[in-house]
Amino acid sequence: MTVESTAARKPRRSAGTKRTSAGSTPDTAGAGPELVQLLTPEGKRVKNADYDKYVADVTPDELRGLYRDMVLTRRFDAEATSLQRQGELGLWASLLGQEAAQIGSGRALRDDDYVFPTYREHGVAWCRGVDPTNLLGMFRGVNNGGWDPNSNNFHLYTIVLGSQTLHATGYAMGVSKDGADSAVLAYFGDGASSQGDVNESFVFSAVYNAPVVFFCQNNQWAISEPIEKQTRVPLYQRARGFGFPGVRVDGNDVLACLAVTRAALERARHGEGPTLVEAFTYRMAAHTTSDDPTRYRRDAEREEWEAKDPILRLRAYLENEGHADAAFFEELETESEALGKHVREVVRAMPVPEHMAIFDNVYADGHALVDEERAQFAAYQASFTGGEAE
Amino acid sequence: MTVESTAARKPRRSAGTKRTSAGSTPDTAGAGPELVQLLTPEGKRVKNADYDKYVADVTPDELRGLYRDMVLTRRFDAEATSLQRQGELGLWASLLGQEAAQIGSGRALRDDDYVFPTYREHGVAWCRGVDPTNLLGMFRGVNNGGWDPNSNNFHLYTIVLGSQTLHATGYAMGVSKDGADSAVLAYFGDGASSQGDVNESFVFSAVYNAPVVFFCQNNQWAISEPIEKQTRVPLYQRARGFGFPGVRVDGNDVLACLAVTRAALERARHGEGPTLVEAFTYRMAAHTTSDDPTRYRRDAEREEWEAKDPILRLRAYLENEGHADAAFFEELETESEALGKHVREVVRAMPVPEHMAIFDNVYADGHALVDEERAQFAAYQASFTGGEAE
Amino acid sequence: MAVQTLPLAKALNESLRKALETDPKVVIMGLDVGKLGGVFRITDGLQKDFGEDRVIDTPLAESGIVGTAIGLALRGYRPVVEIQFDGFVFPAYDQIVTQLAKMRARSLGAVKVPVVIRIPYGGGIGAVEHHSESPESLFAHVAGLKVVTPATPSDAYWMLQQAIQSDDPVIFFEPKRRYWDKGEVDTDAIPGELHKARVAREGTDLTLVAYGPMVKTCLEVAAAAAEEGKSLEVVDLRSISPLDFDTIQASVEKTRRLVVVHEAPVFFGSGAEIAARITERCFYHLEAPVLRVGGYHAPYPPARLEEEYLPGLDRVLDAVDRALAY
Amino acid sequence: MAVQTLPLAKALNESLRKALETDPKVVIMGLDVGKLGGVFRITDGLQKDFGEDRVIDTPLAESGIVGTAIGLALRGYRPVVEIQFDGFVFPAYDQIVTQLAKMRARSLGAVKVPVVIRIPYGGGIGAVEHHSESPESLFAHVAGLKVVTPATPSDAYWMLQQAIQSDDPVIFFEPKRRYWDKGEVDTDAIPGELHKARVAREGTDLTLVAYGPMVKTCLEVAAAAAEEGKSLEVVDLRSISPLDFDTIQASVEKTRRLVVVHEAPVFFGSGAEIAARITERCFYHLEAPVLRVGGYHAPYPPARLEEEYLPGLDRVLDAVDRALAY
Ligand SMILES: Cc1ncc(C[n+]2csc(CCOP(=O)(O)OP(=O)(O)O)c2C)c(N)n1
Ligand SMILES: Cc1ncc(C[n+]2csc(CCOP(=O)(O)OP(=O)(O)O)c2C)c(N)n1
Ligand SMILES: [Mg+2]
Ligand SMILES: [Mg+2]
Repeated sequence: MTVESTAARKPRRSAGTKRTSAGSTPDTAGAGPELVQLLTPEGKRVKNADYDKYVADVTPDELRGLYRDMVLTRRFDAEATSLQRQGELGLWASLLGQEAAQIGSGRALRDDDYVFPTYREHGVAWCRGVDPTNLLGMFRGVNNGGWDPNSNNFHLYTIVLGSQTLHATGYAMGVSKDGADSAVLAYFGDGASSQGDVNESFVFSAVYNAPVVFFCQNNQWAISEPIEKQTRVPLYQRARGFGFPGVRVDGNDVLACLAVTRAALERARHGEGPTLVEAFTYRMAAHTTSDDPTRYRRDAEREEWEAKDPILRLRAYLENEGHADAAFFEELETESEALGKHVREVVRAMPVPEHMAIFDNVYADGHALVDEERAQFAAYQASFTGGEAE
Repeated sequence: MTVESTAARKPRRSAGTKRTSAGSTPDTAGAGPELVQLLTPEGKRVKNADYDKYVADVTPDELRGLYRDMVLTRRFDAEATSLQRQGELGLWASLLGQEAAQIGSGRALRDDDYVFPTYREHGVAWCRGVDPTNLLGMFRGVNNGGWDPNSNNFHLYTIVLGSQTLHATGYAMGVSKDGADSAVLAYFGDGASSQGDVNESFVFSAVYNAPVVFFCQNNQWAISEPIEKQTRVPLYQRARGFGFPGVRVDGNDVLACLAVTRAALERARHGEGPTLVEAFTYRMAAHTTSDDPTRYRRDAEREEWEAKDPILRLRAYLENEGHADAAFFEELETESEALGKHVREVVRAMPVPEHMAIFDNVYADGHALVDEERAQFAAYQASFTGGEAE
Repeated sequence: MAVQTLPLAKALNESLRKALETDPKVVIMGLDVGKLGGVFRITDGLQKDFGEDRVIDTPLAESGIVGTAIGLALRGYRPVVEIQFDGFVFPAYDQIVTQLAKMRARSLGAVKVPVVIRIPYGGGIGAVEHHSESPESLFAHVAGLKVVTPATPSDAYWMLQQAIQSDDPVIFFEPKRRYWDKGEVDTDAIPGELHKARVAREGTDLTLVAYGPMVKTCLEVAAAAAEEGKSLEVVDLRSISPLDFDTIQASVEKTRRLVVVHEAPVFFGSGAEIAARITERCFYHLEAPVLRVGGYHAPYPPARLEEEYLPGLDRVLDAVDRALAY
Repeated sequence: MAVQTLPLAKALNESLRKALETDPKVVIMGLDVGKLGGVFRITDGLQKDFGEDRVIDTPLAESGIVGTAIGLALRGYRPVVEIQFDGFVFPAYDQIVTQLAKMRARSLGAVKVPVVIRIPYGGGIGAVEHHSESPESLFAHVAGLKVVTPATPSDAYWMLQQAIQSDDPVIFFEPKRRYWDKGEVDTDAIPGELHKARVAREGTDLTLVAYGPMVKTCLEVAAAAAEEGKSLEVVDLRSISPLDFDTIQASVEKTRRLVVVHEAPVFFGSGAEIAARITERCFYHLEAPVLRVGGYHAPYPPARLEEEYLPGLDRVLDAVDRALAY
């Protein structure tokens, strides 16, 4: 019996796939009925028989909290972008547009859960309580990851695409071995979904029934490559073939992201194994500050997505429901300004590490060659008058 | 909407999966209704609305041909195994039990199609017209692949598991570019299905809609590891999540393998892209002559599968239908003996390559270091009296 | 207009364009090589002019890129693969080492796999982790591969032509921090041999051997040393596998002192192979041991420390002084 | 019974057993390590005694094995990974080089990743392609990894204990053709340092440096040379990263001549690093250049040619004679 993909489209022989407009290829675009959505772009709450129960307990206070998280995250992100423009950072990877996906999933976590991010999960880091200025160290070039992953159960940013999904799976295998009921949340992008490592993590997590949730932010672009270069069916469907469920959620709907991630984490905790969540969203900014999206995508596409903005959507809901008043929004604006100021100040004061730091932490138990090179380096530096190097 | 795997089973938290008997885990064992079968183990022809048409043209003569292919392949294989026992080969990877999967798929090919095998496709090589004694070179240790892939459109054996699925995909992309209507057939095993490369080949072939058929011989074991260590759902289902069809065929039914592979190759030729065929079969022998399966699997399992023998099955059908008489079977026996004798003789006479062959074909355009080392080696060898090396 | 002044990046772009024009079997594959023109714009404009069938944006999987390139090569194509940054070649390492490098020998010469893998490499651009590495040793050790790296726009142009024309797999390392350096490129000149080193500056007191990004640094060192009355010869290797030991030997027989400079870590780096073999060849000529200047045995540091990690003028001069002091 | 005579393979098996007994965080992962006990039976009986939770048959994907081992290590486990054969480590190379090696430095020392990767390596067993390689250089060049290889059953036992106890990632190369060689193992003895070389035989005329499978070969060479009146010292390195240059230097200052022997290709091999550094350290002591004997710059040949490819008694003696002739 032949199993046809649920959304097969007429395939073509040519290697080239032309993308004319977002949403024009129905099978990878997100409009289908499979999309879990609890808040419409206009901020209307829609019922969902499967997922309402996962957010039934969310109080207005918590809703305002989610809103605050998204606003502050966006503010932090904007500040980082502008610090990059001012030369304070070498690079910045903006999360603009992905706040709901990150805050919704991040707020679904328990303290004892563990997160393996990519390089763009500033919102998740925020939810984990990682000091946002810590995220800037690697972008400023003063370190390659400036926090202790175990302080907040938030692993270091991983740049080699997909690698972290295997670490997450192994960590989750360890959680099982320990008999704990924590869960692990692994982030990756639509581009990274093509990597062997991501698919191997699906194999391992399924075979060991590991308590891991894979959270794919399909922001529809991998630098200049549209999602059609990675898959011809919706990504959430990938999971089924590995033997676990996949679900597509509106990645600009913070409530839906919270609900779907909670459900998946619960499955994991209860020994029901992995889930793949595909958060259908959009990268509103350039890939990084080094990127020039005008070379490969239309402004119109971005505009379409502006109408689906995750923050405006929740604001509309809060206002419609009378859950937030003007004072709330004003206070938040003040808090936001203060955060921006704080970030600027901390970054500008960030010390350049000692030169000798090159030799630190290469090994835990030491290494003769590192010791030798450290000594040579010290002697070399001392050979300059005043001890200053080239 | 959550997409449940079609055959989810109650997952367990523990990393250990106990395998008590073949067929006890309904979702990876092959008995389900999804299995394409045209000949029962007893040799009865069963109707199949989807696939009958692909073998409607098979004449009794061709059926006898398939039978002959399987018998001679098995004989060749047995001869190789015994040559290994006699010390003439360093190793042998037997295909015992997989004759139908290989002959059925191999005979579905056109001359201009191209095959990328693993290290066990002796039956496919036979179909391609590769001199079987050529297959023995690498197992005798006189070369690493002793045939010109382009003579028979049969690539070299590939040992690093899964690598060849990407070569096949790339080759198929080239076929598309050339505007040819050839197809490519890539073999791999149940174990190899876990490799990143195999999954990446699914990504690439889907995105480029490449004319490639993936033929997975699920012989249920990867050395000592049962299929449950690779997947918890049937392997053919993997394809769907990548956007192309998967089909499970009775790998011990040569007619079904022929039909299913023909259908898949036809899709490829017509620009409909890749297909994954999972041939559900069984590795009757040890993994290789170095392996000791008594350490990890029960004799009873093997016995169950003996009842499904691919050769006996076709023989029963031929006899039931009156398509073959005693003379046919006798002649085949004689031919079989002759093949065995030929293989023995050729192998024993296989020359050990010249020592200098070490330096041959490392590069197409030469390399100064290789030239230097070759010269040094020659001088060194010449330094011994009579020119004989250590 | 055969002679033009071009930045190294543009010379590569022109070279690719010429290859696409000349040989219909040449295809370019990689991440973002299409509309974006690659993150360094080396493939800028090529997809527009040659189409999506010849300049191919691939799924995001390096093993898949190289593996399918091998398949295309087996079908008769000449794929030129772009790896986005040095640190991202490793997912493809298995395909490169076990398949690409060995397939010709495995087939006893029956097949060829003319795949070029272009890798922007090296540091000095203030990048984040994995974007500044020099992994050439890890390819040079592997038989079946050729490893080259240009130092000038002219070499970039010609060496890439030759690499694409070669029937062997070539790992083509591009000195990314020199992409914007300009030089004259004569697209009609008859090129030298791909694997032959070049004496970039003549001298008598000591030989500096370098390649890729460090050639410029060594030329600056030689200029600085000249002011102090020291005459340094600078050899630009161009090729790391094979290494042109004859040219190095000829230089060292003249200067009697050798310092090898590269960005890659010294330990098990190119300098080790050069030191070992030149010491064997020139044992009675050398007045000093061959000294090596390169990266430390530590992960490439964060950008704000890279100037300390990379061989710079002073560190090379220090080694020169030490060698001369013997 | 602290002292036993064991084959090297069994010494490793006992060492793993002891590690599983001593530290509940030790887990063994790999292909066929369970019921089969691994293709070389190094894990024989361990799953039976310690269960499927501690001795884990994994899906067939090396990147997955190493990647999940890293995750387990981050959770506090000490995974000991078996790679089935040398040639199959490459799919895991990216995880090893970009993640395992760099994670501690990346975290500024906040995390440790104590993963041991056991790799049966080297030739001489008449195997098919990819089963006889010596890729140690490809790991030694990478900062953050330690690379060791025992030559005797006793070292196999102790070095594996120490590797598992180390908080650093260790690539543990096992000389597969010596698996069946027997030797005394004292499981109570106080072990030496993991990264300290051992003088396996004293001599005065020339130093042979070797490791893993070549130590036995060099001891045979020394015995043969002794009959000709030449006194060779044999140094067993044990560790390739770090390299114990002090022990080599001390030996060379005495013997004034050095030959390095390994199975791996000479080009960019360990011998290059040793030659370069020892020449620098012992420039005025050396009477001859450091000579290297190893594999050729060619893919590992088919089994019937491996005796010609591998350094054997005569080839090493030839190098010894050449070194002594200076
Ligand atoms: C193995 C690897 N190859 C290439 C890159 C370079 N690179 C960095 S981000 C990126 C695109 C990633 O796209 P996606 O996974 O969709 O994540 P997004 O950036 O959209 O969040 C690429 C190609 C990398 N980091 N790692
Ligand atoms: C990358 C890699 N890892 C390990 C091996 C060793 N090995 C050879 S065959 C085999 C089992 C393969 O199982 P499967 O894919 O099911 O094919 P089968 O042998 O059953 O035909 C293993 C582990 C290998 N050849 N390549
Ligand atoms: Mg993306
Ligand atoms: Mg199998």
